[in-house]
Amino acid sequence: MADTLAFRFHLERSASFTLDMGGEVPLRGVTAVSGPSGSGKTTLLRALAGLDARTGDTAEVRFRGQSWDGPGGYTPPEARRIGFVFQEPYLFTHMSVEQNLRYGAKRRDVTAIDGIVEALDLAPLLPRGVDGLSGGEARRVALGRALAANPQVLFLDEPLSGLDADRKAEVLPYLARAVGEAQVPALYVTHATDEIATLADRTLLIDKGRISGWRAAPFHLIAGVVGHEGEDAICEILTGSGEDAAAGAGARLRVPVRARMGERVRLGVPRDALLISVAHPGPNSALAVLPARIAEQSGPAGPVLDVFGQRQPVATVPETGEGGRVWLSVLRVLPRPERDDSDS
Amino acid sequence: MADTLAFRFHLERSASFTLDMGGEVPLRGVTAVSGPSGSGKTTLLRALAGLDARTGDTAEVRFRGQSWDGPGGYTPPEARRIGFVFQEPYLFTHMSVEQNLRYGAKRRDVTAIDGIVEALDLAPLLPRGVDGLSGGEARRVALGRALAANPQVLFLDEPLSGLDADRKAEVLPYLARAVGEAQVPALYVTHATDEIATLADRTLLIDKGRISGWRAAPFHLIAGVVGHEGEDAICEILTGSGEDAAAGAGARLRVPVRARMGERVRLGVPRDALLISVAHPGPNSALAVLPARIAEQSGPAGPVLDVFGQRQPVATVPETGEGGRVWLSVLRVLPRPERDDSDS
Amino acid sequence: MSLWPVISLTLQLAAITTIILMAFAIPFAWWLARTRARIRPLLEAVTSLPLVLPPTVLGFYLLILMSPDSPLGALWLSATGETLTFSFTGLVIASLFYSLPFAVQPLQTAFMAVPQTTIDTARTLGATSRDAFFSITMPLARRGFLTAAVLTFAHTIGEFGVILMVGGNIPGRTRVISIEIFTAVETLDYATAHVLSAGLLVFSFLVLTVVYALNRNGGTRIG
Amino acid sequence: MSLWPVISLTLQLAAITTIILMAFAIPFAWWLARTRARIRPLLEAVTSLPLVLPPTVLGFYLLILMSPDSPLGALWLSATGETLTFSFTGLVIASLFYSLPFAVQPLQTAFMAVPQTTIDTARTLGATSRDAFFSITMPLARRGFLTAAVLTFAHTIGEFGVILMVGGNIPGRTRVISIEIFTAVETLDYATAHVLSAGLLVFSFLVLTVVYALNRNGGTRIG
Amino acid sequence: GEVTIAVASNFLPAAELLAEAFETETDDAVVLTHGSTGQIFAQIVSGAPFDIFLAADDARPAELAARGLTADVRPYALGRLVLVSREAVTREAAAEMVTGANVALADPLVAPYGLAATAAMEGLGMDTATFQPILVGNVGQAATVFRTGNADFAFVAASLLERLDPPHVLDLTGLYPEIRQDGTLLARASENATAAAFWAFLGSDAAAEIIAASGFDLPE
Ligand SMILES: Nc1ncnc2c1ncn2[C@@H]1O[C@H](COP(=O)(O)OP(=O)(O)OP(=O)(O)O)[C@@H](O)[C@H]1O
Ligand SMILES: Nc1ncnc2c1ncn2[C@@H]1O[C@H](COP(=O)(O)OP(=O)(O)OP(=O)(O)O)[C@@H](O)[C@H]1O
Ligand code: MOO
Ligand SMILES: [Mg+2]
Ligand SMILES: [Mg+2]
Repeated sequence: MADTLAFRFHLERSASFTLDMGGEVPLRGVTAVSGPSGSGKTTLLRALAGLDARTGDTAEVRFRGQSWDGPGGYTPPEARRIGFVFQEPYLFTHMSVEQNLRYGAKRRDVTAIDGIVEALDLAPLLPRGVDGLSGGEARRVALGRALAANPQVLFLDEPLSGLDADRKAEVLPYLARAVGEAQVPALYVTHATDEIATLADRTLLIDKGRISGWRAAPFHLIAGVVGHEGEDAICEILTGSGEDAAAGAGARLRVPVRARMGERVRLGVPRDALLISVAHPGPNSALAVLPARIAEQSGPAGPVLDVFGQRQPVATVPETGEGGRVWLSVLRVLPRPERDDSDS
Repeated sequence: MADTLAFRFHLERSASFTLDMGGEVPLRGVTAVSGPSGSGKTTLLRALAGLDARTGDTAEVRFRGQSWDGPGGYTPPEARRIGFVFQEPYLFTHMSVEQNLRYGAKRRDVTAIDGIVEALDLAPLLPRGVDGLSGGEARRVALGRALAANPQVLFLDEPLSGLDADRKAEVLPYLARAVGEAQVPALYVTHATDEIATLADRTLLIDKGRISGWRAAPFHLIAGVVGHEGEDAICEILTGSGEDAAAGAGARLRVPVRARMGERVRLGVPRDALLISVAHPGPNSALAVLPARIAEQSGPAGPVLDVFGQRQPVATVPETGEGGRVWLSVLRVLPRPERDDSDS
Repeated sequence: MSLWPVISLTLQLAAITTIILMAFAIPFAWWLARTRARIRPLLEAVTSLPLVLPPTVLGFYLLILMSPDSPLGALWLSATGETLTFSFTGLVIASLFYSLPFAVQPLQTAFMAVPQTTIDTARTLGATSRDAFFSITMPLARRGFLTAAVLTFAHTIGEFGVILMVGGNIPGRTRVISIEIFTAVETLDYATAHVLSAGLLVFSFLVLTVVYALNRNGGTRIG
Repeated sequence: MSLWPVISLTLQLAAITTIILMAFAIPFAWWLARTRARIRPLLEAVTSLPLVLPPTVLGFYLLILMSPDSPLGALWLSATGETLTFSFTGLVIASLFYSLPFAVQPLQTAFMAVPQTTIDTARTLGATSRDAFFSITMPLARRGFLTAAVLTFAHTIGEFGVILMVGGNIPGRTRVISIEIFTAVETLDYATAHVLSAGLLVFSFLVLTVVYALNRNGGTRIG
Repeated sequence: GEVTIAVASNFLPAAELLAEAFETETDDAVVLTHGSTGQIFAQIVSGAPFDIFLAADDARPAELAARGLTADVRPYALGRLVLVSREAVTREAAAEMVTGANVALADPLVAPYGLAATAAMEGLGMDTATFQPILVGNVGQAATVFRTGNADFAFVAASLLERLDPPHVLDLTGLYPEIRQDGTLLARASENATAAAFWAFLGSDAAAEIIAASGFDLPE
């Protein structure tokens, strides 16, 4: 029984748009779904959830070997246990915020929603009606409502758009924990490169209703928490990856993340926040300057760097000989607490 | 007659939220409005537009000396000529995309909407109904509809959220041109630091219904277009600012922006994309390495750098003596074509 | 017996009643849908009241209200030289009363479903509140308009208790088709009753089908 | 003359009619609101037809339809030993017919205004389509439920033409308050007519006001 | 026992008195239902559970007899038509006064009193071909129209005079053909002893007295 979500669709939505794709998404971590506006991301998620079937559509969906749609049998949307956060909040206007949050929970026999309420800072909103909620408040409620329903997989359609930077910085690690610790895999539609850098284990690229490619996880480093300073954690880059990771050569970063001592943290480095120098750049304002090595000048998926034994893709590398030494100035990292069997 | 939008509000929205503020916004360029979710940004814009007045509310609004609300007289929303892009698209579901676009235009005697259609890439959507539109498509239509109504001021509530990076990169300069060339000032609510870096001439900070501060334009450099390479423009940083700007010390950048030769371009540099080194960092992957000088180690609004005579604020500077030389590695710039009388 | 005057009168009555009632009910229902006034439930209740009185009884009270002895009737008499009762005008007034709930309530329901935010958007795009009502609210609430108009029109065609009482079955002036069918049934002229009823049904069915079919392609957004 | 049996019968008839009609109209209106079937405008038209026939005439045809000589009436007679006409059951059936449009149309209007996306959201949260109907659609469409129930209930109380024809005005069995008032007017017993009408109006007004006031705090989202 | 009697509306007040008298005399119960003659006819044809039908004309009972639905048919009263008015009116002046004024009468097509009224109008010298009166459903409605001030004249049944209490009444005896109100004992009541008893009581002197006092003439 493959631990995947396999699908094949042919959905004619209009004369100019047909969703026509097949694929298999591993049910581990976060699969980002990316593509231009109107490329079919929302259509794909809705189809996987079993919404909007029409005559003429053909669909086949298998979740962990169980048939959700197609010749193998049909599972109605409510039985698929998907936590779906739509692009718009779609709150239930006849209910209070708390009733909204409990709607799915009640139906899946979940009683404790305190963790979610706290993580999304929803407590002051609970008794209110949803009518006067601000844009960001409504989005957080929608996110909390989906998470509270104890899903076995998350479908998130731009769940953090409309949230301010501080709020995002709070919610992202929470989502990462949900995906990591509770082992709930996610399909995550987003246009924000930060969110992909933080969360994505892989990216599914869509264009004009077809799959246009897959991309591996963007540049990130695995580190271990070795101390705390105020609200932040002190992380040390691990050497190598996987179970046998050893501590890096003393490279430490101060990272704004709540994590336990010894816990592993994935530090995503957005493309714009990584400067590669041929010589040591000297003292500068970067978070850290790390030694690295060019592992592949031009691999099949572009150049690859080796940082303390962790091999990571980058967009371009400066001209040096193969195996040449480079220095990485890391201007910003996006932390994601990692589950222990992580393979990334 | 002050060229400002002056206001004073006391609006009780609920037991826990009151918008209670007064201020004056210059009607030049873009005033970003920023603050946590639920701080009152949307409430402020709606109040300025004259929507939702209730008994008990007090309001006074003057636009370029003309009374919009308060003892000096009342101007109804439709007569204020505001181009309002709401947080949600709120398209007219009984109309086609084209009818939506023309709704405001017709009422303000605008007949040509081709420029907007082209800039927002709306042509393929025109004959469609709005029901099947994707999230990003709907937002573009909402933006186009507001722009087509020939506004004298723009109120934009997260107008680009939900747009993919490529699309954003297309729309941002268009907005910048609208604000710059057509001289339409804007109030621009956004959580995206990129958008602030690109567009904002100043930022109004809001918290819990009150004004919590003002911030000057974030780090940016004024450059002139000296050539083209493919789709990109080659920009040269100007020395000093204002009318008498002279060419910089040969510092040139290749920037993805459509601009005419000789035109001035403002290059926003996001905080994360600026690395300050004490020594020359050597060859690296940055877009450009620029010499700079620490003009103020700790001014009233934080440290200030001097780059080719342009003084710009930064978050922190490394430890060197006063007037110390530093080097800036610029990893990314966000271009905005500039009107010629720019004062920034 | 030529039926044409009867049919023409019936259609005129139904059409005029529907037009006048919609003209009144539209602003009234709109106000009811948006107001936060305390008095709203009272007015909503009053609006439904014409329903609970049997038509003949409603007709009886309208007779009293519109009689030449009453202020209203006297005014009308002195102004026009005719009595209000047993005139076409009297019929219209009576029809307005008994069809009021069918016009107001579906409109109110439909208006309540039009989001204020959409109207606000139209205002910022240069529409006066009046313009926004016609260009936004009305089309969005059109299912309610349809329901209100159909119920009012059909009910005016079918009602005869009030009409007979207030109008008095005067050929060319107040004799409508429902009374004609009623007469046929009462006089055991079942053949005529069947023909007239079948004709009315078929005609109404065709008109209604066309009306609903035209409305079909629009319909409130459901996706 | 004790009025209690008459009042009690009236309320029973109105209540039972409303309950049965809502039970039928809710799924039917829901289906009409969502279907894309070609037949929809036809069914919508048929639903409105009971309105265009005068009540007495509608009663006449129902009398024929339900008489012991008809298949339906004969079946009922052999099953229960009683005739369908001139029985309470017959009244209920007749009331169902003539109040049908008032139940279906406001419900359909309200259902059409409930966004499919909201229902989809409920489905992904674990609600079956049935559960979503009760927990989401019904509360969101409650203004339509209110309108449908009020119009049906009130109209059943006020109608008497059909009832008189099909029920035969038998005390304790088919005599309802509207007939009682009608009789009073017809026999010039105006004092009784005034008292009964006033009582009915005041009672209805109070009930309706309470119903509307209770509904007030909810109301479809308007902002 | 119990008897169900369907009564034409114009006879209802009299029927109530008869029922009262019968009930005190016999211990049996009388259930009265009323409506227009045409409506009751249609109901009887459709199997209405009526034992006796007191019609406002002789046509419907005859039609029922022709269909074999009756056990017995006979006249029980003769209707009396009067003209009520606000100002005193004589037979001689009637034509002039009434023509052009608001006159209410029951629709002759539906109601026997209406037919009689048409005859009376001709007898009074009015031109019914050109003159347009107000036609309503039955004499009760004609009376209501007069009473509420909406008509200056109305042709009504004498049986309504007590309740109507009009300012002026013009007797029209002899100006209209006899308004024969036939009653019938329905075939379905053949087993009902109470029905038979009431049918007999209707022909008694006691009943005749009540009928006459109610504003009807008595058949021979
Ligand atoms: N009608 C109302 N009733 C009750 N509370 C309201 C109402 N309107 C606004 N509020 C509250 O006022 C606060 C400000 O709302 P507003 O929409 O202005 O926030 P915002 O700054 O735009 O936030 P966001 O970035 O999330 O859109 C919120 O806490 C909101 O819940
Ligand atoms: N019911 C429909 N009728 C017509 N066209 C439709 C329908 N549903 C979707 N489409 C079209 O299909 C395309 C894909 O839409 P979809 O919502 O999946 O895009 P998306 O990738 O989610 O885009 P975005 O990032 O803007 O949300 C769009 O061009 C849209 O207009
Ligand atoms: O009893 Mo009638 O129908 O008024 O002649
Ligand atoms: Mg989408
Ligand atoms: Mg907001």
